[in-house]
Amino acid sequence: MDTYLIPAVDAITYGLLLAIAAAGLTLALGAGGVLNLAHGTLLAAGGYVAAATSSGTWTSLALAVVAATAVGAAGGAILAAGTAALAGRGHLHQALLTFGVALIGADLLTTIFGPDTRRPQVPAPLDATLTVAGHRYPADRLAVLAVAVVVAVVGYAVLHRTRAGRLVCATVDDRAMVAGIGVNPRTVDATVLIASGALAGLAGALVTPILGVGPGTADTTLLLSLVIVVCGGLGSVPGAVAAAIGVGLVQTVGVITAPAWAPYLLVAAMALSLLTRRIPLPGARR
Amino acid sequence: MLRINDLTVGHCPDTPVLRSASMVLPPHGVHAVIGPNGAGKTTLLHTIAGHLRPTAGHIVLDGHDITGIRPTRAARTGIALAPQGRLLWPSLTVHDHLAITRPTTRKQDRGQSWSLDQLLDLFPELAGRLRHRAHQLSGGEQQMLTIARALRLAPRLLLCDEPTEGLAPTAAARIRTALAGLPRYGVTVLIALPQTRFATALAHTVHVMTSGRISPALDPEIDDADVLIRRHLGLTTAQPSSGPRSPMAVAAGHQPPTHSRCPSSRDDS
Amino acid sequence: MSTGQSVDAVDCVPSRRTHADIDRAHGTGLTATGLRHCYGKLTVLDLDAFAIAPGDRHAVIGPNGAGKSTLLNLLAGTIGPTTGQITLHAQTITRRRSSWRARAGIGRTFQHPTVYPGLTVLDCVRIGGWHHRHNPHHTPHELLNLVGLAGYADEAAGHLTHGHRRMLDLAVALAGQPRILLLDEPAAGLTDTETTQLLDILTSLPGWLAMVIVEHDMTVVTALADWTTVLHHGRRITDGPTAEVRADPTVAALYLGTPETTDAAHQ
Amino acid sequence: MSVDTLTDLAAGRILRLQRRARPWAGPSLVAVAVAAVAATPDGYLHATVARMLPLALLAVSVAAVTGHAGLPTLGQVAPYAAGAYTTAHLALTGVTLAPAQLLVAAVAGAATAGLLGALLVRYRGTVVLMLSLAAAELTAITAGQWRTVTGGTDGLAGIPAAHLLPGTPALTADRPLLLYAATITVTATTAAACLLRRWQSLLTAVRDNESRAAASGHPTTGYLWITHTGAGALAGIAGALLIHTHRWITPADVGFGTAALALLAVVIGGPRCLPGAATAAVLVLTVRDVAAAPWPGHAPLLLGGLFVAAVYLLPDGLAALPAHLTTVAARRARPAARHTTPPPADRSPA
Amino acid sequence: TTSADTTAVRIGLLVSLSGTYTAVGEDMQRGFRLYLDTHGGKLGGRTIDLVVADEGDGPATAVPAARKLLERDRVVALTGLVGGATVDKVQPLTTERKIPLVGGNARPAFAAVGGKPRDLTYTWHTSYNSDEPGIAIAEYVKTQVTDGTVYAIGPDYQGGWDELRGFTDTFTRLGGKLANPDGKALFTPFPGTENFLPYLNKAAESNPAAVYTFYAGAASVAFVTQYRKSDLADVPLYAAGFLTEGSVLSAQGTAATGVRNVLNYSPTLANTANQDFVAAWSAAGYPGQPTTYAMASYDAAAVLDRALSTVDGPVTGEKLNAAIGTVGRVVSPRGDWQFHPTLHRPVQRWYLREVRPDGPVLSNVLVQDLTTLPAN
Ligand SMILES: Nc1ncnc2c1ncn2[C@@H]1O[C@H](COP(=O)(O)OP(=O)(O)OP(=O)(O)O)[C@@H](O)[C@H]1O
Ligand SMILES: Nc1ncnc2c1ncn2[C@@H]1O[C@H](COP(=O)(O)OP(=O)(O)OP(=O)(O)O)[C@@H](O)[C@H]1O
Ligand SMILES: [Mg+2]
Ligand SMILES: [Mg+2]
Repeated sequence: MDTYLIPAVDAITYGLLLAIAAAGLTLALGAGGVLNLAHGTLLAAGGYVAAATSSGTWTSLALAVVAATAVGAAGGAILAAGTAALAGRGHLHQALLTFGVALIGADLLTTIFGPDTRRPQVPAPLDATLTVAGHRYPADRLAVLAVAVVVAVVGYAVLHRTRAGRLVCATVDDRAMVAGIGVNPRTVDATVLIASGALAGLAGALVTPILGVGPGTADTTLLLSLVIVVCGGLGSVPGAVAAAIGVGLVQTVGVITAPAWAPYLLVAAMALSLLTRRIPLPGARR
Repeated sequence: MLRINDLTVGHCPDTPVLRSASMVLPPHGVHAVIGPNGAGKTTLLHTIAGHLRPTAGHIVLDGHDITGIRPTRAARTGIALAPQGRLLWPSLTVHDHLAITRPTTRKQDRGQSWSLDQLLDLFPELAGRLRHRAHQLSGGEQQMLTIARALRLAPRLLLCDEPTEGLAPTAAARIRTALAGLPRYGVTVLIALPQTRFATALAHTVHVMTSGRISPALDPEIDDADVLIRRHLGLTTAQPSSGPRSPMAVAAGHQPPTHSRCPSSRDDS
Repeated sequence: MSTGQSVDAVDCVPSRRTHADIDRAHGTGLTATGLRHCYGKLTVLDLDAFAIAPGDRHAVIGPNGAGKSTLLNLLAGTIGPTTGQITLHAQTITRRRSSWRARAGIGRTFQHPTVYPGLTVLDCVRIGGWHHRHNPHHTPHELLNLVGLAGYADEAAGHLTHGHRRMLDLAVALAGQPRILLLDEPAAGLTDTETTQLLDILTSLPGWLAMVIVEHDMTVVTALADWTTVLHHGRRITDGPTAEVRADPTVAALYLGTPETTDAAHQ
Repeated sequence: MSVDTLTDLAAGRILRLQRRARPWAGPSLVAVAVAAVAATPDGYLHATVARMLPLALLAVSVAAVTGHAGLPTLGQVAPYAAGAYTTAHLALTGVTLAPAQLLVAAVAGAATAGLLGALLVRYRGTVVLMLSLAAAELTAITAGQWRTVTGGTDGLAGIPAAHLLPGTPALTADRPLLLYAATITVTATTAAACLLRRWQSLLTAVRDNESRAAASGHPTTGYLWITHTGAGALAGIAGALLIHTHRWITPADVGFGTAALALLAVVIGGPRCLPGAATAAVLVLTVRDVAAAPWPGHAPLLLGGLFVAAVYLLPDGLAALPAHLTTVAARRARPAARHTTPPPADRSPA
Repeated sequence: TTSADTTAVRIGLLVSLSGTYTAVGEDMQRGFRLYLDTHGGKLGGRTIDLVVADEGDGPATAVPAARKLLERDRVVALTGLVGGATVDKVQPLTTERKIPLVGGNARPAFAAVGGKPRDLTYTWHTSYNSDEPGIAIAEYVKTQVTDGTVYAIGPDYQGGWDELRGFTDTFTRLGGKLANPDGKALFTPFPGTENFLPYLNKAAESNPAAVYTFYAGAASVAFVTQYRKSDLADVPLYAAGFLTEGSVLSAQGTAATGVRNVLNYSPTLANTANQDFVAAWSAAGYPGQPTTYAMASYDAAAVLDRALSTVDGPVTGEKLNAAIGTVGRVVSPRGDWQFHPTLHRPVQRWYLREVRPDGPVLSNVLVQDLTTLPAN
C-alpha cells in the first residue's frame, strides 16, 4: 500500500503539471481546431524568459510569470496572424505552418538564450521538500498542483460554461454561420490563439523550475500535450485533466511497476485509449 | 425596406447566377421568391446576408447601402438568415445554439424578440432534445433549430430559405403562423420557396425567379393564385412528357434480375 | 379514438398486414421483427414487425423525430439495431453491412443528400452503378436524363443546388439496380413541376420493385403508396391502406394537424 | 523586356507544354533531370541525390494514404522500417540480389501495413493521425529495443551492398546507385499513380461521402485497407532503397522525425499528387542537407522558412504550381476579378 | 568556407550545432577554435582552413554533412563528432577515403558487421570509451560502500548501456552487489523521461548505500534536482562526470553539491597546461569553466598540430594518418597522455571529482586520482 502512496500522489501532481503544459494546446487544438505544433516552442520561450527573469525572490518570480505569459501571448498573436489566411485549408496546412514557425522559433531561442539547459531559480521555500507520511515530497510540485487546479477550474468554466467557449466550438464547426449571428469568426480565432499562447507561456514559467528548459523541451512537451489533448477527447477540459492524470499514472506508477515495458507504456496507453473510444472524436467528423 | 438594383452575382466570375436582378420589398410584410431549382434563390438570399459578394448592383436596406458587407456586419444590421441545408454547429447542443445566439442590434432596431421558452412553444419537438447535439437531431428537428436560431437574433429582415422543407404538416403550419405574425413587430420576411402553394397562402407579395432574373411583385390576393401558378409553371419547364420514360420500365413486369442475388459474404471485407 | 388522446399512451399497435402478406415478404422480400433502436436511454424506434414484399409501395409517415429515417437506416444497414432481426429472402441480414445489403438489392436515398461533392455528376452515377457496369440498359446518361440532370453531367456535384442534389441522389440509387428502394423524403425541396416529374419517375419504375417512402408531402404519399404506416415516438400508431390512414382522425390530429391547417398546407 | 512580361511568357509556355504533353510530362521531366544529374562528373551530387530518393518514395506512399485514402498518416514508417530491416538482414545473411531484396521488402511492408491498416481504416481524421503517430513511435522504440535484430539505438552499419543481377558488381559506385535508385523511385511512383488513377473516383467517393458510397454497395473500409496495404508495399520498397543507398540504419530513420518530414512533404507536394510529394521530399532534404550547409546549425531555420513559404506560396501544392503561374499570368492580362467568399451551402455537412 | 591560400590545410569539424546536443557541440567547437586561436590559426606551421558542419541530432543529418566535408570540401582530417551513432556511421566513410577521423567525444563499440571486425586504422579518439568512467570509479565506490549495495540507474540507449555496463561489470567483479532488485541496472526511457521521482523513490525502498548513475544534458538537470528532493536525498550519489559537467551544473545549482563523479578532466587540475587552458578559455570570453568536451577537442587540435608538423610536402589523409600514429606523448590540460597503439584512444588518468563551491561558483573540484585506462 505504502509502496504506491507516494507514486500515486506523484502521479496526480505530475499529471496536473502536464495538464498545465497541455492547457494551451487543449484550447488551440481541442477547442479552436488549430493543430498548433508551435505549442512546445511557445512553452519553451516562456521557460527561457522565466529563467532569465527569476532570481530567487518572490517579486522576480511574479515578474517572471507575467513576462512569460506576455511572451507566450505575443507568440500566439504571431500564430494568429499567420493562420488567419489558412481558414478552411485543413489541419495539415496549419501543421505545416506551425511546424515551420516552431523550427524558426527554436532556432531563435537557442541563438538568444544559448543551447544550455536552464532552470529558473525559485524562492527557497518552494525549493524545499515537505515530509508526507514519512516520505519527502518537493514543495514546488505541490505549488504547481494548486495552480493547476485553478487553471483547470477556470478553463472549465470558460470553455464549457460561457458563451465565449461555445462560440469557439461553433467557429470550428461552421464559421460562416458564426458570422451570421453577428460574431466575427476571425476575432474568435485570434482570441483563441492568443489565449492559448499565453497559457503556454505561463506553463513555461511554472513547469521549467521543476523540469528545466533546453533545446529538447519543445519536442517533449508537444508530444505529451498532443497525447493528453487527443486522449482527453479534444476540447474537453475534464477529459484533458483526466488524460493528463492518466499519463501521469503511466509515467510514474506504470514505469516502476513494469520497468521492462517502460518505453512502450505511454504510446501503448494512448493507442489503447483511442482504439477503445466508443464515441468518435469531434475531429473525426467529416 | 429592401431595394435591390441590377444585382449581378455568381459563384465563379465568368458565369453569374443572378443577372441584373432587381426587386423592391415593402416594409413589414411577408414576401416570397419562388422559382425552380437552380433559379438562384439561395444565391439571392446569401448575397443579401453577405455570404456572397455581388459583382455589380446595389442592395439598399432602409436607405443604407449594404452591398457587399460582411456577414458579421449584416447580422449586426439586423439581417438573419435561416439557410437551406441546415448549417448548424454539430458539436453544440440545441440549448447552446439558442444560448449563444442573441440579438446583436440596438434595441429600437430589433424585430420580435423570442425567449427560449417562446421558441420551445413554437417547436415543442426541440424541448425534449435540448441536451442533444445538432448532429443527433432528425432532419426536421434540424430545420426547426435553424429557424429558431434565426428568430433568436430578433432581426428586422428575416431570410428563410425553404423553411418548411422536411417538416411535418403540423410543424409547417406552426411556422407559417409564426412567420405570418412577424410583420406586426416590424419585421420584414423574405422566404425562398420552390412551391407556389405555401407562398400564395402566406405572402403579401410574390416574386417569381427564373434563370437569374426576378419578376415584378405579384399580389396573390389580387392576382389569381392559379394564374400565378400557371405562369410559374409555364416559365419553368415544358409540359412533362407522358408515358413511361424509365429505362427500367422496359423491364416492368419482368422478374427481378437474378444475377444480383445476395452476394457472397466474401465480397464484403 | 378521441383526438385528444395522449400519444405516449399508445402502445405498439400490431400491424394490420395479413399473414399472407407477411409470409410473402418473408420468403421474397424484406422483413424486420422486434426492431428496436436506442441512443443511450432514448428509444427512437420500437417496431414489432415490418414487412415489404416485392412490388409493395409502402409509405412511412409521422411527425418530425418519429424515427422514420432511423427505420430506413436500420433497413439499409447504415446503423445497426439495438435488438431485433432483419431478413432478406428468408436469410438473416441483421449483422450485414450497408454495402453488402446494397449489393443484395437494397438501395436508398438520403434525407440530406450531398452525394459526392468532389466528383462530376456523371461520375457520381457511375459510382452508384459500379457493380452493374456491364448492364446495357442503364447507362448513366440515361439515368441523368430520367431525373432531368442531363445538362449537368460534367458539373461538380458539389456545385449543384439542393433540389438537384436530391434528384442526383435518386439517380445514384437507381443506378445500383435495387429491388427494394428506400426513399427518404424524395420530394422535399422540389418544385411542383419537379414533384410531378418525380412521381412520373417513381410510378414508371418496374412493378416488382418494392419501395419504402418516407415523405411529408401527402400528395406524393397518396399518389404512390398503397399501404401506409404512421410512426410516432418510434412506435406504430396505425397502419393500413393509404386512404384509410389519411381518414383516420388520430392521424389527422397528430400528424396532419387540424382540418384547416391541413387545408392550408395542402390545398 | 520587363520582368512582368517575362513571367507572363513563362507561364504561357508552361501552360502550353502542360496541355500538349500532360500524361508523360512528369516522368519525362524527372528522367531528364536525373539524366542531367547523372551526366555530371560529380560523385557527391550523385550520392546526395540518391540518398534523398528513399524518403521521396516514402512520401509517395504517405501521399497515397493521406491524399487518396484521406487518412492523414505518420505510420508509414512502420512498413518502411519492416522493409529496411528485412533488407538489411537479407544482405547480412548473404542475400544481396537487389530484385529479391526489393520483393521481400515489399512483402514485408505490405504485411506490416496490412496489420496496421486493419486498425487504422476504422477511424478518420485526427484519430488516425494520432494512432499513426503511436505507430511511428512504437516503430522507433522497437527498433531501439530489439537489439538482436536492429542493433539497438545505434542501429546497423556496414551492410553489404546489393547486386543488380548475379555476377554484376556491387552497387557501391555513386552513379550506378543514383541511376538504380531513380529508376526504382520513378517506376514505383508511376505505377502507383496509374493504379490510383484507375480507382481515383472510387476513393474520392469514399472520402467525400462514405455512407452514400456504402449505400451504393462499396465496401469502403475495404478500399481504404487495400490502399493502405498497397502503400505499405511501396514504403517497404522505400525501406529497401534506404539500405541500398545508405548501407546503414538507425531507429531515428524510421521514427517520428522521418514520418513528419514525409507527411509535410506530402502537404507541400499537393493533395493527391504522388510525383509532387516525391519532388517536395527532395526539396525538403535539399534545403536541410545542401542549402543549409554554409550556415551550420541553422538548417532548422531554413527548413522552417521553407515550410512557411510553402504554405503561402503554394496553397495547392507544388502540383498546382504551373496552373498557379498561369492564373497569375491570366490575371495580369485581365483586370482582377473580385473575390467571392464561398457560400455556406458549399460545405459538406457534418 | 573561408578563402585560404594554396598551402592551407583543410580540416572538417563536424559537431552538433542544432538539436538536443547543441551544448556539447558548441563546447567542442570552442575547444578546437581556442587551440587554433592561441596558435596563430596554424597547426604544424600550416594555415588551417577549418570547415564547420552541423551534425544535428544524429546520422540522418550528420552523414550528408560528413560527405559534404569529405567530397566537396576535400578535408584531410575530420574531427568533432558528438554522438556515438554518428561516429559509427561516419567511420566507414572516412576509412574508405583514407582520411583520419580524430573524434573528440563518443567512441562507440564499433560492432563487427557480417563477421568482419571494423578497420580502425584511420580512426582516432582524444576522448575515451563510454564504459571507461564506470570502470575507473568502480573500485573507489566499492571501498566507500564497504558491505552496502549500490543502485545503478541510467538512460535507455547505447551510451547509457555502455556507461552503466562499465560500472556494474567491474563493481560486481570486485565483489560488490547491486541494490537493484533483479541485480541489473535500471534503464529509464530516453529521451522523454523528465520525472525521475518515482524511480528514485522506488530505488530508496531497496536501501542502497550509494547510487551510481550516468545522465547528460537536460536529463541530468532533472535527475540531480529531483534526487535531492527524493527519499534518496541523503544517499551518496556517484556518477560518470557528465552528470555535472559544464553548463548543466549551473542549472542544477546547489542540488549538485556533493555529487562525486569520475572524469578524465577537472578544470581545477593543477598542471600548467591546464592553467594556460583555463586562462585562455576565460580570456576568449567563453562562459563558465572549460569542460571535458572542450578539452578533448582542444587536444584533437593539439594532436593534429603535432602530426602536421611532421608531414612533409602536400598533406594527404594517408600521410597525416601515419603522422598521427607517431605523435607520442601529448601535453594536455588533463595531464599528459598518449594514444594506445592498437586501440587508437588515449591511455590517460581518471580523476575523482566532487561538486563544491570553488570561489563564487560551483565546480567539479579534483579529489584524487583514480586509475589509468586502458590498462597496459
Ligand atoms: N458552390 C457553387 N459553385 C458553383 N456554382 C454553384 C454553387 N452553388 C450553386 N451554384 C449554381 O448556382 C445556380 C443557382 O443556385 P442556387 O443554389 O441559388 O439555386 P436555388 O434556386 O436555391 O435552387 P434550389 O431550389 O435547388 O435550392 C445553380 O445553377 C447552381 O448550379
Ligand atoms: N445519433 C443520435 N443520437 C441521439 N439521438 C438521435 C441520434 N440520431 C437521431 N436521434 C433521435 O432519434 C429520433 C428519430 O430520428 P429520425 O431521424 O429517425 O427522425 P425522422 O422520423 O426521420 O424525423 P424527420 O421527419 O424530422 O426527418 C429523433 O428525435 C432524433 O433526435
Ligand atoms: Mg436553394
Ligand atoms: Mg428523417
